[in-house]
Amino acid sequence: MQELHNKIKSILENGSASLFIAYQKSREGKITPTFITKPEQSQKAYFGDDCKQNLAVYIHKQEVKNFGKVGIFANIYTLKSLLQIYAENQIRDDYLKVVTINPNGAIVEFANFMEIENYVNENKPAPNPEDMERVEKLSNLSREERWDYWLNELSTCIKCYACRAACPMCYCTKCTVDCNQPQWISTPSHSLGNIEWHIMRAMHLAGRCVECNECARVCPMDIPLNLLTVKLNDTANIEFGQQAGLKGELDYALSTFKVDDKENFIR
Amino acid sequence: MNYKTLNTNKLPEFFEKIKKTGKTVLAPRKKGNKTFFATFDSFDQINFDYVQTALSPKSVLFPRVEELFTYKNDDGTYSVKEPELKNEVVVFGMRPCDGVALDYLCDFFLNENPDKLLQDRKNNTTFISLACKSFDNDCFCTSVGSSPAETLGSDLCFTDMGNGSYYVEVVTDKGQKLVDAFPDLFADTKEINKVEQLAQVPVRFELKNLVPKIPTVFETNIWLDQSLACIGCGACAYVCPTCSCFDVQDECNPKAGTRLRCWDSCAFGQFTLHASGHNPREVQSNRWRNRVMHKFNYSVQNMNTISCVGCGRCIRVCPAGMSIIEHLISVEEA
Amino acid sequence: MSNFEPKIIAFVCNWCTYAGADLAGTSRIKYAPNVRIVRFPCTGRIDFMLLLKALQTGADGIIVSGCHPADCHYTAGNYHARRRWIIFKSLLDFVGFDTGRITFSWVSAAEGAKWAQIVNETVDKIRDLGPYTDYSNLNKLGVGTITEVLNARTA
Amino acid sequence: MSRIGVFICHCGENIGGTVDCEKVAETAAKYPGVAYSVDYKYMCSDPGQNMIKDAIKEHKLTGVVVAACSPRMHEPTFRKAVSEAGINPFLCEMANLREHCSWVHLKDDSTTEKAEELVKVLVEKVKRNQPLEPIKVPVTKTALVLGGGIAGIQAALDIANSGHKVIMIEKSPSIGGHMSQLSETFPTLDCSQCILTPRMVEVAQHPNITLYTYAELVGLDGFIGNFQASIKLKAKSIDHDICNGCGDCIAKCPIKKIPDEFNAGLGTRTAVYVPFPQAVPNKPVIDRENCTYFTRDGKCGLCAKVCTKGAIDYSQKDEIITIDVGAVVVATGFDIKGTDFFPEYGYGRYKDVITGLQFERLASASGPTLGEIKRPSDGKVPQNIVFIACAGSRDPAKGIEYCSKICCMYTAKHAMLYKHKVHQGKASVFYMDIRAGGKMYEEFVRRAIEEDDVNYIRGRVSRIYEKNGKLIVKGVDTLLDAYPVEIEADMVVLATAGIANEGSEELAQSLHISYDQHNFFAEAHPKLKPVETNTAGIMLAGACQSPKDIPDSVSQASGAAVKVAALFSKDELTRDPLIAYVNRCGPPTYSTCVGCFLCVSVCPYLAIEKEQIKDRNGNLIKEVAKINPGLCQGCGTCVALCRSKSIDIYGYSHSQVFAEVMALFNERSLENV
Repeated sequence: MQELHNKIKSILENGSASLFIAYQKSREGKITPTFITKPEQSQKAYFGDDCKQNLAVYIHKQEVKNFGKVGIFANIYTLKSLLQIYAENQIRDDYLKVVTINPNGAIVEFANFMEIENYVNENKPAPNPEDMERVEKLSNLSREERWDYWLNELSTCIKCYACRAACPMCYCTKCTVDCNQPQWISTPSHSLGNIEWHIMRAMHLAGRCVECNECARVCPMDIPLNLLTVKLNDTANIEFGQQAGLKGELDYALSTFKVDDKENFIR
Repeated sequence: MNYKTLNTNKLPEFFEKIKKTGKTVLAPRKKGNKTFFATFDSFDQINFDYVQTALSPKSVLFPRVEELFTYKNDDGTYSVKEPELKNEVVVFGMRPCDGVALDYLCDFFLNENPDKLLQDRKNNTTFISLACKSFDNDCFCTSVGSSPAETLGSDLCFTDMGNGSYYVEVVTDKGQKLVDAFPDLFADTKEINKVEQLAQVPVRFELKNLVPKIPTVFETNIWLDQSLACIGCGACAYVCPTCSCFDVQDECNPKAGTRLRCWDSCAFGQFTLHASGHNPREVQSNRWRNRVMHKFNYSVQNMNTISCVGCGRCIRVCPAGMSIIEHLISVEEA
Repeated sequence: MSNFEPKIIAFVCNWCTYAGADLAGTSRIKYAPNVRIVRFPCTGRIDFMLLLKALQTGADGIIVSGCHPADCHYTAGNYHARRRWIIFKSLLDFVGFDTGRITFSWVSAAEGAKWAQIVNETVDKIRDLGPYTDYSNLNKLGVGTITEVLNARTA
Repeated sequence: MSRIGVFICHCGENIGGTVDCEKVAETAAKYPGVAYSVDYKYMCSDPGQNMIKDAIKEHKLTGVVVAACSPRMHEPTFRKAVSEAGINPFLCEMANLREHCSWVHLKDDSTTEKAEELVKVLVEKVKRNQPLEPIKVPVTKTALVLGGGIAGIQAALDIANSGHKVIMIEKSPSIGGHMSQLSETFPTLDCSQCILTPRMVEVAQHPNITLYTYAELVGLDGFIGNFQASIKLKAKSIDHDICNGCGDCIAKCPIKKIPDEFNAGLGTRTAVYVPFPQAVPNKPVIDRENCTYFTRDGKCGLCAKVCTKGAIDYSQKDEIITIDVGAVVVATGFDIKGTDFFPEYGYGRYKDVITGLQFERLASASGPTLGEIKRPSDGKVPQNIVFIACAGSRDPAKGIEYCSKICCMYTAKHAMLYKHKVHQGKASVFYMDIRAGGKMYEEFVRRAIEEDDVNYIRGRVSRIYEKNGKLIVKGVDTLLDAYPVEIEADMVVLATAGIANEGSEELAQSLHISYDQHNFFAEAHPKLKPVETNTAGIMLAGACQSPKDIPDSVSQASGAAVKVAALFSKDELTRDPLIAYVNRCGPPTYSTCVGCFLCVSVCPYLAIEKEQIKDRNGNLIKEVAKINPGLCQGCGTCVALCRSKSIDIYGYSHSQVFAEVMALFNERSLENV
């Protein structure tokens, strides 16, 4: 931890960032993000396996951008997210200082996204077996059972859009749900509006989701939203061999094609 | 106020009898790890093991989506239909803090220009609170002038006395009517000191210091410091029992349409966004300041009360772990 | 149910399937009148949300049809569409939509007979399946209700 | 509020016989926004069109739906009619009641009901139509011709002769291409250079043609009518303005052992060289890769010493020039597989196994043997020669599954030329099929077989190996029941496959044109657009598209030239405005585009660019997508991909297609609201 504190301190001192985003732990043991602007606050930073929140989401925030150069402490999913949003032209290389702790407990500071790409590919997290099992279990149900399952799960959705807000890949200036000419998505949180929203969200994340599971973690109604994106990521991987968050150059299943893509469902 | 007792094992019978009169009973039910107010088929579906429900009973009076009216176009002839709300409802198991919130909410919607739908729902609904025996780190009702013993806003307040009976405070006429409908279930009693049966929620900040302090820090950086973590979702507002902002949506096709009232949240980037593209609350810290100012200043100015009841829901759901308690303490200390 | 006539919406590209349907017309090939064609420049233009909207307004079946691979007027729109449908279909299946009600096809400008056959087969199939109300009924659920829906028919 | 006019055409009995047109018109009159609705026998007739025009004026219509035949039939007719009545032509839509309804269904209520719904859909669409103007793009009337072979020469001359400027670039020091290397041409056996060189000179002297030899295209930006070509002029090391082409430098150059490209490696050349005596321009260049002045730090310098004009300039540098052009003709030609491609024929180890192109040089009067057929190894005249057709071609196992098209003919020619020069010699040809489609082609092959006594053996050669100074050619004769054939040959000529040039993939990418799996450039349509590419304004000529003989190359070049001339016949291009665009709005958002640029790679036309939005002080506010209206063809793939709906498309806009879909079937959803 001391090494991390020193690293943050030196980054803030040498001017490579004027804000450093990291985790902190409260006395009650609650993990929250912390925004360090002064070198002497560096000891606030904490890191452990309990640091789940995907801090990459803050990179899009205007008030964070206002700080200019920003440093960020990234867990592996945050790294994947940063790589993906870098590929999607949302980050300037020279405006971000990224730091992580490798599996041996050593601090790693990345000079550029090429290094992040190499690191992420060497330390690629395995798919969450629990999620894969749930997806598998749902897939094995009858169609009607799946429909009932999702209808029931989505019935408590209050459209707070925490799933959207917490996702580093949801950074649109204006979300489709906010388009009202025409009104693509029914905005009320009734059954139709909820299912439309979640289908659209999943479609927009297919092949882009880094599987950090933030959407499910932040859902105040505990809806397992990540299963939708995990399922589509799985489809993108199986059908097109594409995985998000592993490349600094754009690699997106839906913006490219192969002449011999699957076609057995087309008459 | 009248006081009654109800044998705890008579509760199922109480609900069955209410249902027989044609009323709908909503009680706490578990879905996953969360507890919701919902209808139930059998008593054992009811969950009694919860500190707080995921959503407040606000949604019974002010649903997250409600129809204001529908219209039809029959070849150029338009007809409008307003909803008729006749369904009578009994809500069981809300916490006393939620009662305080309902009182505020009704004050907000029914003073001056009463909202007909909300008025109808209020008239048709009886709220039974169940006083808290437990609390968690996020509960702070005692800091905002309330407590687990509060009865304001409840029609009936139940306290489990730990002796096989509920102590029932009959707070309103509506509550009285419900009790009177089943005289064989309820026994008369005198006022009892229930406090030692209840959760002892610690006081975290001094409201009387805080309220005058808040407007003085309006122009400071404190809001940015507090809200840098905010990711701009609407969870806090949607779980809040007093948040009353809404948005009106029309859903229509050339032949028919419906006008809906939906919850809105001050945390959204589109909140108060003008058609011109200008937003007076341009960044998240402005919106966060508005939220806190609304709860602890504007509603004091406009309605002579703060509009936070200390239920702690916003803290529990915040994806970024923001705590209104900590933020209010930091304002108090500023 | 015996009087049930399926409502089918067809999303077709302008250059192949629309022209193929024209050819079915000029060839006077008869097919079921249940289908309504909406014209798009290319299958690449077809937004997946439109399929949902069609089900919402009460379509019992959907046909999505464009140029055969390598025939796209715009060279690649159909290839992009194909990928989009693979993903979208996977999602709809996972959520429990009846994706058997969506027919994807390639119908060229020369395949008037194939167009008629696709329509007829789709109509027959949907007629057997009956009206699709799972999704269009959602319009009603939830609005104005005062409780959370807890069916507890969970997996 | 919309005031839509609906015009239902009976098309005689074609629609009226099946659909109750009167009822459709009555129903349509009740749709919200419909101000006028009428049915008529023939809407496309003069009275029908006048009816529409009158109604537009009388009822102040803001949009028109003509429910009649397919829009592919009469959309232009009705759009013209409405514009004559003073409203924008794009405010007229057609409902297809004939091809899509009356002709394919029986006379029935359900057919009329369908007709009503088709009209309803189009009414909802046309309410949301926007007035549009055709896109006008100015045209730069200069053509860029890439490649100075016969195809490029023909295209350049045709364009130049129709009065337009041409820039021709050629990567080697002289134009002429493969044709200049050929000895005689089939089926007439006229001398290749004799017919080609006058054309080469014409190019050099044509006032409308600017020729850059020793030059390469490094990039092409822009779009039809408005390309910007970046061209690298490689340093020739000789000032061609001063050089008089005397050749003294060549004579003195000590580096004489460089394999000669023009002679397909059969001869040698010097480091300062003119590729061949008839080269255009006929002035040398210095090959810096082989000249010791460049490879050994300024050693030598002999040429500079002998040049009386002082034209040698070792300090010359490669230069990049940018030229505005309106159209491009790609005529970069082809290459052939070398003998080293064939393991069974010795991987190019046997000197006397040569390619057809090498044989051309041997047979050519200007070649290394001055036209005598002498074998490379020892200069002896081969007495027994074997030609192998389809060497590489039509061989899916080797990955060249196509037919190289020209080999049958030139192999017959080679055999014939050999027999004409070595009367007593024996010539055999191994072939799979003889493909001699073409004027006088079949007769030519028959002449080789019958008059010149060339031994045609139908079968493939399995192996060639050397034995006692002979090349043993082992094959089979499939016409003799796969009877093994073994020939002791003195020389073997492989008709190796014609293949795409090295680097053609990169060239296609820099031109933004498609190419096939063999890296030949792809035409826009295999039948109806054989000279266009799918990038408007770029044409193909000659063997860069697929192997071709001279007449085919020349025909295609003239075709390409006509396409260019037609393009240049107007000062402006007009195009249908049904194209995509990225939204723009006021500050502080400027555009809802968030600049993820996922759309860039879905665009088949590379029409999506990045645009920087800056404040008055030049500080970057945001980077957003911008669609180049000159390039966009309106497929709308980007529109459906854009997550935030920041891209829309005229004619098939979000609000239009959404309204069309929502207009259908909503009776059922009515019950639900």
